[in-house]
Formats: sequence, structure tokens, C-alpha cells
Amino acid sequence: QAAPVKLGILQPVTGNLAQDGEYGRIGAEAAINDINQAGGIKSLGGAKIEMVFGDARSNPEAGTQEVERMNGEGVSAIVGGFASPICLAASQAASRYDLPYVVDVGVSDAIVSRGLKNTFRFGPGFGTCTRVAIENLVKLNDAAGKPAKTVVLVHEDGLFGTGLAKLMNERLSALGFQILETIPHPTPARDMSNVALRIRALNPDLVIPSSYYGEFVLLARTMQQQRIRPKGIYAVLNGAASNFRFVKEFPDAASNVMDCNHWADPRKPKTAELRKQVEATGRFWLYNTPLNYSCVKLVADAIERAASRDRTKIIEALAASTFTDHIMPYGPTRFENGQNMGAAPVNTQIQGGDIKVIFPAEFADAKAVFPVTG
Amino acid sequence: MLSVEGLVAGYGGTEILRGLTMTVEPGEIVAVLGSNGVGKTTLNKVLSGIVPAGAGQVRFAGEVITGASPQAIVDLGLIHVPEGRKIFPNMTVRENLVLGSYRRARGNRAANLERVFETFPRLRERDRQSAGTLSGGEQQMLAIGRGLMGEPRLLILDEPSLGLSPLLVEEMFQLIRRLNADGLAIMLVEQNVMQSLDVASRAFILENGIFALHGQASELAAAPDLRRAYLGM
Amino acid sequence: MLNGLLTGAVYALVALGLTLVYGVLHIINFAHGAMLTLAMFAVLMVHLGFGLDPYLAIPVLAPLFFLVGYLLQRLVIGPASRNDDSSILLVTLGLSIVLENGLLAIFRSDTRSLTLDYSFSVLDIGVALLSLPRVVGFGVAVLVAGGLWAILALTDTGKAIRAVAKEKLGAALVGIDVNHVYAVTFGLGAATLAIAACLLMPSFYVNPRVGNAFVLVAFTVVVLGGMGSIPGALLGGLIIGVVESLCGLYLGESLGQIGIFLIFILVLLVRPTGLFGARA
Amino acid sequence: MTAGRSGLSDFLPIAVVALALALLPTGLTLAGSTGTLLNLAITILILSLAAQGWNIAGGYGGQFSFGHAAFFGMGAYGQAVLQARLGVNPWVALPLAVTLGSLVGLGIGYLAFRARLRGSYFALVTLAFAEVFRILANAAPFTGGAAGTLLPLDVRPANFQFAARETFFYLALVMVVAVLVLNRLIERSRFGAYLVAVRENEDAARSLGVDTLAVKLKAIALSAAITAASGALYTQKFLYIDANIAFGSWISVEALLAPIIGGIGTVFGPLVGTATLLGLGELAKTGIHAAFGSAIPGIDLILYGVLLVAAIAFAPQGVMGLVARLTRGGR
Amino acid sequence: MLSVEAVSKRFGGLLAVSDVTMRVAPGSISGLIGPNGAGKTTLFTMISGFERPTSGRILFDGRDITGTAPEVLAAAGIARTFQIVQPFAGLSVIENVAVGAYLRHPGRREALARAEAVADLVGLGSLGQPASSLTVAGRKRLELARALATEPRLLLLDEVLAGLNPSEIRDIIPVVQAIRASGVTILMIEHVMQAVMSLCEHVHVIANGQTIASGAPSAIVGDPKVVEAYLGHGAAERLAGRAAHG
Ligand SMILES: Nc1ncnc2c1ncn2[C@@H]1O[C@H](COP(=O)(O)OP(=O)(O)OP(=O)(O)O)[C@@H](O)[C@H]1O
Ligand SMILES: Nc1ncnc2c1ncn2[C@@H]1O[C@H](COP(=O)(O)OP(=O)(O)OP(=O)(O)O)[C@@H](O)[C@H]1O
Ligand SMILES: [Mg+2]
Ligand SMILES: [Mg+2]
Repeated sequence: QAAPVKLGILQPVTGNLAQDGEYGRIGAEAAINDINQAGGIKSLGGAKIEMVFGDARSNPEAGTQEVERMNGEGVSAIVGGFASPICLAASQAASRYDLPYVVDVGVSDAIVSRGLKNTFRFGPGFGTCTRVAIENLVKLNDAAGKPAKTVVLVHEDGLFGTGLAKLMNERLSALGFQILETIPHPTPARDMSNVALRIRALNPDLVIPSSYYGEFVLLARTMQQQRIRPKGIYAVLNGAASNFRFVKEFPDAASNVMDCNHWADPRKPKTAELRKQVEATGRFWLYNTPLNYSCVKLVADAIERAASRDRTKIIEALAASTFTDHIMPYGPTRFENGQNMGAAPVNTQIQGGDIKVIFPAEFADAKAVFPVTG
Repeated sequence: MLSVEGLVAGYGGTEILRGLTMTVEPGEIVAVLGSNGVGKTTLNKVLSGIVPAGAGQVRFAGEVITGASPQAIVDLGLIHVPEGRKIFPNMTVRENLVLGSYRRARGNRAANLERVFETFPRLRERDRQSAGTLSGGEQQMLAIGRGLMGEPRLLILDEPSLGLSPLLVEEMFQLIRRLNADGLAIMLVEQNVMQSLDVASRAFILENGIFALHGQASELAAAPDLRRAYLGM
Repeated sequence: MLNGLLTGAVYALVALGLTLVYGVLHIINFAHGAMLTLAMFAVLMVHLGFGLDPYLAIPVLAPLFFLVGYLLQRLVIGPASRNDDSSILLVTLGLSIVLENGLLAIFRSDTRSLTLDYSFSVLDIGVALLSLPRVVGFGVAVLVAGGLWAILALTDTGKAIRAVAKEKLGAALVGIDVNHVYAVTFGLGAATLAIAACLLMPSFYVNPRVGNAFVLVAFTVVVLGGMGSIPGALLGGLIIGVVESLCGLYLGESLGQIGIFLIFILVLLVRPTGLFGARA
Repeated sequence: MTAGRSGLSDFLPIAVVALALALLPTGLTLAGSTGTLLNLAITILILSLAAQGWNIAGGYGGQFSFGHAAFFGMGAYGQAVLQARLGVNPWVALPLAVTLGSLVGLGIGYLAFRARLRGSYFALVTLAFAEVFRILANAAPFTGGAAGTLLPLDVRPANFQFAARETFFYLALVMVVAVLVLNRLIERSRFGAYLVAVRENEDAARSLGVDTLAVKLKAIALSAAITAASGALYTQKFLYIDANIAFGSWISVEALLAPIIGGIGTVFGPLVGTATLLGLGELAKTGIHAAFGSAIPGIDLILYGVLLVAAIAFAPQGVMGLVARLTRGGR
Repeated sequence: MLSVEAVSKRFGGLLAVSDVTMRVAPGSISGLIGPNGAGKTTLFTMISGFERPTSGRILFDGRDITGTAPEVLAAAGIARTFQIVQPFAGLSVIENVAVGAYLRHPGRREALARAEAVADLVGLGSLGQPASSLTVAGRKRLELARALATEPRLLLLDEVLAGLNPSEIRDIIPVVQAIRASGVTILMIEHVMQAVMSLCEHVHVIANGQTIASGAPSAIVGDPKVVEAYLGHGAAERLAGRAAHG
């Protein structure tokens, strides 16, 4: 039996980002199990993958400290990070040891623009997400006969939301939408009713919120309460609109909310299987799980091809990767300066108590309901 | 009523009291005298349960109170009016007094309040003033008044005349006499040696952690050693 | 504006628990937020477990949390800190870490909320739609403030609390059990938090960190209203709610948070004792 | 601490500690440790600077601040923004960032002390300032807003980025030791005596001719400067800063806890406290890892919290107090 | 040296000091006496700059010092002690005194040496002991030592003898006299009449905030107004008797 290959899984499972971290970790664990059950890394004599887990505690120092520890334990690569600051710091710490680092989410585009050879991002970056979100919105609107003209942007005031809102503001105006107002809010927010009231006063056709889970739930519920019914809620990288807890607990408020976000490819059989597996343990289906599942698979594939535990070889293999056995709607991987060029978000909509992919057509499993009436 | 036997106490490593034995009988005034820092206050604190005794036994009203909590001791009616007043500065004069009957004599609160105000008319005038802004002497009155609110059976007064005007000192000693005449036993710690010996029936002189002298107050007042040591005569 | 008042009432409630422990005893309780979270989970549990309505849970949870607060102080905070202020700071911090992560370990990181028929009910008062749970919250906040005020000002226990805050030796000598009073104070604080949690849950969510969102505001409310002043905490909460709501309206929700702190700083610089404060 | 005995012997303990720490990297390598401990040590040194800064105003001067994040953040953002936006060399940026932090300290101090804020009023007003800065930094474009400021990776000594981590360690160590020495000098000076007097009783101090406002201002300016240096080093280490890291309450809490844990108002307290806090955290993490794996999130932190409470229960005067008690017993 | 001119102080509805005028001659020991709550301490807090008079002026060496900050006055040579003692509780005895000594001696060595000398003068032992463990009398001495260490020209003593027993008072009287002999003017509030009688050349009596008498101690103890408001007949007789003996 060959010695196991150690793989570092870095996620913030305590602190502010605990939820994302935990769901990421579930995905990574599932992937490792699958790989090991399928016979481990065959080119290394069936070596099993052994997880070395690190809690990034929702801050960069703890992230780097874990990278150091993982390096000390001799991991061959690290996957994860979730938040951009953690990814930035952790990948840089890993670069000292030429330790391959695969970012799962970390949308800041600075992550892949520093010229670090060890750092790869499997998911789409910020630029891609916003571009796609806008393109798809325009397509959606056009297809429905342009019912939406006026827009209110609501965003959390962190990295995600702020940057997004700024871009949206510029591009949507250029595309002929009228931005009535941009409303930032903090996370956690104690009260979203002011935002809801403002929306009611402005009465836009479209509300574009990008917030974390709790805040969006509050907003959606308050909007329902105050009987605010725009023609559409088009969320971008939203923490709730693609979260089954929201769908289950507040079916009315959630109904027909659209989101442009990371999401698993619904047509791949493995997706349904993994989802069933996760839901069987009483957890919900969030994008962090399939994304990390795929990242781990990606790394395993690179190790398989490198046929070595050597870090440089793994980095080379990653850079040359054309991996297809993942469950994201991306197509084969192709890394350019560490960024997976095939990565893109998709559009989902909550329909009939489920989250369906409505865009782009090649991955869709439902048709968009837009504009929402009644 | 109060009996102390072989009492040892101190702070941390240092022993301050090294085997004290004394009694206070019902209806009696006992003076405890001694120079600064010999441990008079420490003795009072041991009696009221604030400082633990190292060895020895304290009995009050037939019960052993060594190791009892301050509340339990107050419940028995042993009330200690501390040195330095220790009034509640953030509360009004009236509230301070009311708290004097926190555990004992709640039922007679109104009547006792009236009595205290009669004893110290100054406090009635300052009724709603916050106690922290009282003058030094007023604070002393308040401290004693608070002690009286609990209807003590034995009242320990630690330097009650400190900072009082001569007139008030006079009144204070008269008050002590009066309270005593009503049957209250008093243990009096004072620097005002002559006047203390004057009102007390017996006295104990604390020196180097033990009672170097004790006896009838009148005899002690005449003792030449004492006069030399404490009166500078 | 009206909404700000209603939100402010919730702040006031959270601050009421704090004004006892922090405002009166001057103990900075880092575990306040974690206790709120604990209470919110408790509301969730009694609802999911026994189908108990959050409002009806008040008579159950308030005494329970009184006990929890009492025992925490009596068995953990008191002995570990010997009632020394900076030690209390550390012990309550340790406690908050334990509570928060304990909740995380048990309930996991998910954000949960309750669905109730009246969560979405609104009162239409012509000019605005008011959320029913918040109106209820407002009413109860006023009641709780009244109750606490009565306890502090009128009862012996209340006076004992204030006495212990400034003069422990003097208090012990009139027969006040200092440790007991500390514990009662913590208990009262915890009970108010439980009530706050019951009022929050119908319209809010809970996760293991949710309490933190309220702590800072609660501290500002306490100081703004004047340390240890119950009417101050109520008024302070309402003011903060309104300020937040107005600033949110004009500066955006996120920059609007600045309003709270600027008002707070200004009030302190101009009137350091807070609106209702006595001499420090 | 008898009168008159002063001079070089006062600095002996500092020299010993400095030497021992200087040997640490070599020792770690010899002991076969990987980067984990060295990395931890660097973090400890950096954060201990923040704690040492706090200790001057809070420990010696009794001005408990809950908002040292304001100064940490000024240092951190100063260092980052000067480089990233204005192209200032980091070695030049460092003193500027420190000065910036110090000035902010002076400003906040002036407002707060003029209004005679004391105790928890002062604590909360500093906290409020830190929050205001955090919100502003999160919104203002020149700080990079919510995206924060990222410094380009460019490993050159001239650029304050080092290939070997030891270099950074020694650099941080030099600053820490310099502040230790400064602390000792303050303890031995009139300013130090006045500072402590202000902490103990302002009215009494004033009656003895102490200009309490001036003393407090000096203290807060110095305190803020040292904490800003911590922020600047932090930026250089992680090359990234955002509003929540720079002005978040975690650093205020850290800066305040470490001296309390270590021994408030003592020279070594902040350093010992930071080491204890971070060390305990790391210990809890590795211990839990070894015992239970990583199945349940947060149980290492539960253990950490319990250890923290236990530490206070058994070392009431802080670690330094414990050390003093033990050595006094031996003497 | 010090002259208080028609000074009044009002706290809310209470007129604590009302139109008091008094003078302290250079090099003298003067006494300020009066019933509890008369406003003596309040007068001190105004002279030393902690409170500003509601009306009136205070002159020191002919300069108007009304409302000047206490630290400035300390530097100018006015030191006070506090009736409710205010030790730096966390510091040792010698460190407490040194804070005062630093005012004229910026160097640590000199300040400590000076502090030791002063502590010795007022009879403070065990200098390394924490101030918090001092007894009441010890704290009074500490107050005195600290104020003295600032090397004042005018020393305001607020009941420093309270809590001392008669023989200790007798021991400390020469200390006060020595201080005066070294050129320090002293104004003292005191209820211990024996000390007032043997120390003071001049006594100022206030009651209810107002001056009721002023003059030599021997004259004061016979003043019926003073006896009535302050001394009481018992004390007055004893004092008169003592004066007759002495
Ligand atoms: N909390 C304490 N810790 C350590 N030592 C103390 C403490 N309190 C008092 N002492 C010491 O114990 C001794 C006795 O003090 P105590 O207060 O009992 O004296 P006393 O006889 O009441 O003096 P005084 O007449 O001045 O009030 C003193 O030497 C004092 O320094
Ligand atoms: N800050 C204040 N607010 C309200 N009243 C005050 C304040 N300070 C003092 N007083 C009142 O002013 C009066 C004079 O007080 P002061 O302390 O000057 O008396 P004193 O002559 O020093 O008395 P004692 O001999 O008892 O110390 C007292 O009645 C007191 O209650
Ligand atoms: Mg005593
Ligand atoms: Mg006075």
C-alpha cells in the first residue's frame, strides 16, 4: 500500500464565514472519499488522499498559520480559502514553499494577477461574474420584451457587494437601464426595513440585491410583508437566493427570486448524487459544496497526471490541466495565469420550491419566469 | 453576649492579631484602644465576617460565628459601623439609611428612619442629597445612622468621632451613652482615649497583636503606663 | 422614522440588560452578545421542540435565563474573576468564545429563522405599514423598562445592586450578600436578554454569531442614555434607532451606521454623562 | 524597587529576553521545526507591538481604550496607501504611517480628554472612533473601499519584502525590543511616574502639579504611534489590508487583552500576554487536532475559552504577576 | 500671602460658602475651623483650584489666582491634602511621595532621595509597602508627605491629624512646626482643638458658610458664638481649663 498523499483543505469553519467554510469542507471531504473509494491515485500505486484540515477562522493570519502547519505536515497541495483576504494571504504563504494552492471561491481578481505560480482559481473571478450577470440580465429582459427599465441596487458593503454595485451601476446605465438608487448595507445588518421602505418608495421594475444570507432573507421577508412586488428580483452572488434553507423556510418570499451565482451543473448525474448525499445528512445544498468537490477532484487529477508528490510537478500538471470530471457548468479547465478561463456563473431561479438553472441555455433545467406577475 | 477566644488573624502571610481573648456583656460599653496600625480595625472586620479568622473562636448571642458570612452576622444583630464611613456615595441619604435595614428590622423601617432623623437633624435636611457630596462629618453621621437602622444588639463603632467637630464629638459620646442606656451593647474603637474611657465600663488595650492591658475603664484611665503611652502625659 | 422608533425599541431591550450589568455595576460583559445568541437559539428550540410561540415563551425563558445568568455569575464569572473588573472582562470574553463556539458545534453555522403566521402581519395605520412583531416589541420594551426601573428604584434588591456597585465593604456590613447581588444582577440582565430574544425571533434570524450585531449598539445606547439609567436606555435606544433609520435613508444603510457613532461621540463630548446620567 | 537602584541593571532582563528571542529562529531550525512556529512567533511579535502600545496609555496611564484599532488601522492603511497609491517606498512609508497613527491618537485624545472622559466613557468613545474609521475606510475610494488595498508582491529588501522569513522576524524583534527599552525608560522617568499617578488618582495628581491633560496626551500619542507601527508591520507581512482587518474590533480586543493577561502596566506584560494568547490558541488547535481530528468546528476555540478562564482564575495578576509571585516565594 | 476676598460657592440650591473673606500672613500657621459641613473643605477646593468660586476673588502673593488650574497652582507653590485621603493606591509609599517630589526634581534619583527625606520627616516607615495597606493614620501622613514633597510655599492641610491618638498628635506637632520653620506658610483645617491651640497663631471660624469669628486661638475659644456653634460647652471648658493650666 502506497503512502497517502496529503491534501490541505483550508476553510473558515469558525467566525463570520463559518457557514461557507463548512459547506466547502463538506464538498472537499466528499471528493476525497470518492477518490479513495475509486482506488486513490493510481499513478502513485493507489495512494489514498489524506485530508489535512485547517480552520482559517475567518481571518488571514489564521489562514497563513494553517498553511504553515499544513506545509509542516507535508501536504502536496492546498484547496480552499473561500474569502478573498484569506485566499490572498494563504496562497502567498504557500508560494514560499512552491505549494500548489487552488482557490475555491475568492472572487477578488487580485488573487490571480500577482504572478504567483502556485496559485490557481477554479471558479470565476469578480470580473467574469459581473460581466455574465449583466449579459444574462440583458438577454433575459430582451427575451421578455424589455419589461424592466428601472432598477434599484442593494448590496452588502464588503468586497463582493460594493465592487459589484459599482460595475453594475456603470454598465447598466450604459445599457439603458435607469438606476434609481444604490443602497449599501452592512453585514450583519440589524434591520433591513429601511431598505425595503426605500424600495417601496422608488417602486423599481427590478431589484438587484447582492447580500449574504441573513440580510437577504430579512430583505425578502420585509418586502413581502410590505407588499413590495417588483417585476423581478435579480440577485447577484447572493448568499440566500441559491440557498435551500431560504427556499424551504420562506417559500413565499423566495418564490421566483433569480440569482446569478456559482452553481453546480444540474445535468451531471454526479451533481444529483452529491446533492442527495448532502441532504441525507440534514444539510442544505449550497454552491460551496460542489465547487470544493470539483476543486479537490481537479487537484487529484493533476497529481494523477504528475505521477508524483513533487510540488513543482503538480503545479505544472495543474497549469496544463484540461479537466472535465468536475460538476460545475464550466467545460474543460484551461488555466491562464492561474485563472480557469472556462469558469462562469449561471443564473438560477427559485421555482416550485426548487432552485433551477435558467441560463445559459446549455446548462438550464428550467425556463425563466419573468416578469413576475401577481 | 460577644466572646472572643484566642483569635488569630492577618493578611496574607502577616499575622496582625495573635491570640485575642475578650468579652462584651449585654448592656455594656467596651472600649478597644491602641495606636495606629495595631489591628483594631482588623479585629472589627474579623468580628463582622469580612476578614477570616486564622484560629480561635468568636461567639455571639450564643452562636459560634467564626467563619459565618457577614449577612448571617448582621442577621444576629451584630452591626459594624466601619472606619472611613463606607457609605454609598451614589445614593441619596435616605436610600443609604433604608439599606441599613436591608436584612434586619425591615418592619420598623419607617419608625427607625424617623428616629435617626431625630438623632441627626442634619441628615433630614440632606435627605435627598447624594451621599458622596456630604461633608466629612455629615458622612460620619450617616454611617452611624445606617448602622442604627438595623436595630443592632451589639454595635461596633470604629472611630466614630473621626473628623467631627468638638461639639459633635461631645454629642456623639452622649449619643453613645443614650443608646447604651436604652440597653444597646457597644464596642467602641477610638483614638479619643479619655472620652472613650469615660463612657466605657471596661477597656482593652491592643499592642503587638495581643491585649496588653484590660480592665475597668476607670482604673485604666488612671494607669500611669496608659497615660504615658496614649495621652502623652 | 416610525420604523426607526420600532427598531430602537429592540436596541433598548438589548441595552436594558446591559445597563444593569455595565451601567450599574460598571462591569463590561463581553458575553452579552453570546448570551443573546444563546437566548435566540433557546427561542428557536422551544418553538421547534414544543411548538411554543416565541411570545408565549417569555414566561418560560425569562426565568430560565435569570437562572442561567445567576449561575454563570455565581459559579463561573465570580469565582474565576474574584469580582475584579479587568478579570471579569477576560472571563466574560472567554465565556463568549465558549458559548459562541459551543453553539456553532451544536447548531452548526446555518442561519435559521422562524416562520410564524404573524411574522408577516402588518398594521396599516394609514401613513405606513408597521410590522406587527415590532409593534409588540415596542410595547414590551416599554413594559420591561418600567419593570426594571421599578426594581432598581423601589425595591431593596435594586438599592442593594446600586450599593454594591460603589461600595462593596459598606454593602457587606449592612448585610448585603455581595456575590448574591452580583449574580442577581447578571440574572436580571440575562432575563432581559431572553425577553429581547423572544421579541426578536419572529422577525429576525439566528446563527451562532448573530448577537454580536447588537452588542456595540447596546453599549452606545447605555452610554448615550446615561450609565445605569433605565429610562435613559429606553430613550437612548429609540434615539439610536431613529438616527440609524434617518442616516440610513440619507447616507445609505451602510454609511448610515456612521451616524450612530457620530451622534454618540458628539453626545459624549458635549455631555459626558449621557442624556440621563447623574454625576459619574 | 528600592530607591536609587537604577542604571544598567534595569535593562538586564530586556537584554536577556532579546538575546533569547534572537536565538529562536536558529533554535527552531535546529529543533527541526518547520515554519509553523516561526510564523507564529512573527505574528506574536507584530501583535505584541499593538499590545505594548495599548499598555502605555492603558496599562501605565489607566486610559482603557477599546479602540486601538483606530491607530492600528491608521498605521496599516498608512503603510498600504502610501505605497500602493502614492508610490512611496515602504521604508519611508513606515515612519510616516507611525506619525499618522500618532497624530490621530493625539486628535482623539485631545477631544476625549478635553471633554474629561474617563473610564468606560473613554473606552467607548475610542471604540466609536475606530468604528467610524472602519466604516469610512470601507467606503472611501482611496483606501480601496471594501476591496481593501493589496500591495504588489515584489520580494526585495529595498521593498521591505524578504525572501527569508527570519529577516522579518529580526526586524520585528528589533522594534519590539526598542519598545521594551522605551517602556523601561518611561518607568524610570518623571513622565512615567506622572502617568501612573494619573491612572491611580487624577485629582491627587493635579494637586501635586501634574498637568494631567498633557500627560495623557503624550501617552496616547506614544501609544498610538507604537500601535500604528504594529499595523504597518502587519501590512508588510500580509501585503493586504481591508477595513475589517485594519479597524475591526478584533485588534482592539487583542491589544487590550494581551497586557491584561500578561500583566498590566508592566514592561513584559504585553509581550508575554500576546504570546500566551496566541500560544494558547495554537495549543488548543493542535491539541484538539491530535485528540479529535477536525470533525466539529469550533471545539478548539471552546477549549481556548476554557483555558482563558482558567488562566485568569489561577493567575489573577496576569502571567507577570504569577511569575513575580513565584520568584518572590523563592527569594 | 493668601487672601480670600468675598468668596462664595453655590451647589445647586445650597450656598456652601458665603462671602468669606480671610487673609493668611506669610510664614504663619493659621487655622480654619467650623462645624461639620460649614464649607471649610469647599473653601480649600477653591483655593487650590479644583472648583471655581461662584463669586469673589482669591489672591496668592498679590496675584489673582481665581479659577487657575490646580496643577498650575501646585507649580506656583500651593499644595493641599485631601480630607478624604486620595492615595495612589496601586503604588508604594515612596512612589506616592516621589510623584510630589518630581515637581521640583525632574531626575529620578533626586526625586526619590527627596521623597525619602520627606517621608522620614513626617514619620512614614516601611516605604516599599503598598499605599493601599496603610491604616487611616498612615494615609494621613502620606497625604502630608506627598504635599510637602512638592516643596510648597503655602500648604493647605485638611484634617491631617484626624485619626491620630493624643500621643501621636503630640509627636506630629513638632513636625508641623518644623515645616513652618523651613519657610512654609500653613493653613490648616482641624477639629482637634488641642493641636489648633498649640499650633495656630490665628484662627478663622466659619459656620454655615459664613465667617463667625476670627482671631487668636485663646480669644476664639471664649467666643460665645464659637462655643455655641462649634465647640460645645464641654470642650470649651476643657480648653479653657487647659489654657489656664498652660
Ligand atoms: N488589606 C490589607 N492588606 C495587608 N495589610 C493590611 C491590610 N489592611 C490593613 N493592613 C495592615 O494591618 C495592620 C493593622 O491594620 P488596622 O487597620 O487593623 O489597624 P488599626 O489599629 O485599625 O489602625 P488605625 O488606628 O490607624 O485605624 C496595619 O499594619 C496595616 O498596614
Ligand atoms: N459637590 C457638592 N454638591 C453639593 N453639595 C456639596 C458639594 N460639596 C459639598 N457640598 C455641601 O457643602 C457643604 C460644605 O461642605 P464641606 O465639605 O466644605 O464641609 P466642611 O466644612 O469641610 O465639613 P467637615 O468638617 O465635616 O469636613 C456640606 O453641606 C456639603 O454637603
Ligand atoms: Mg482602624
Ligand atoms: Mg471638610
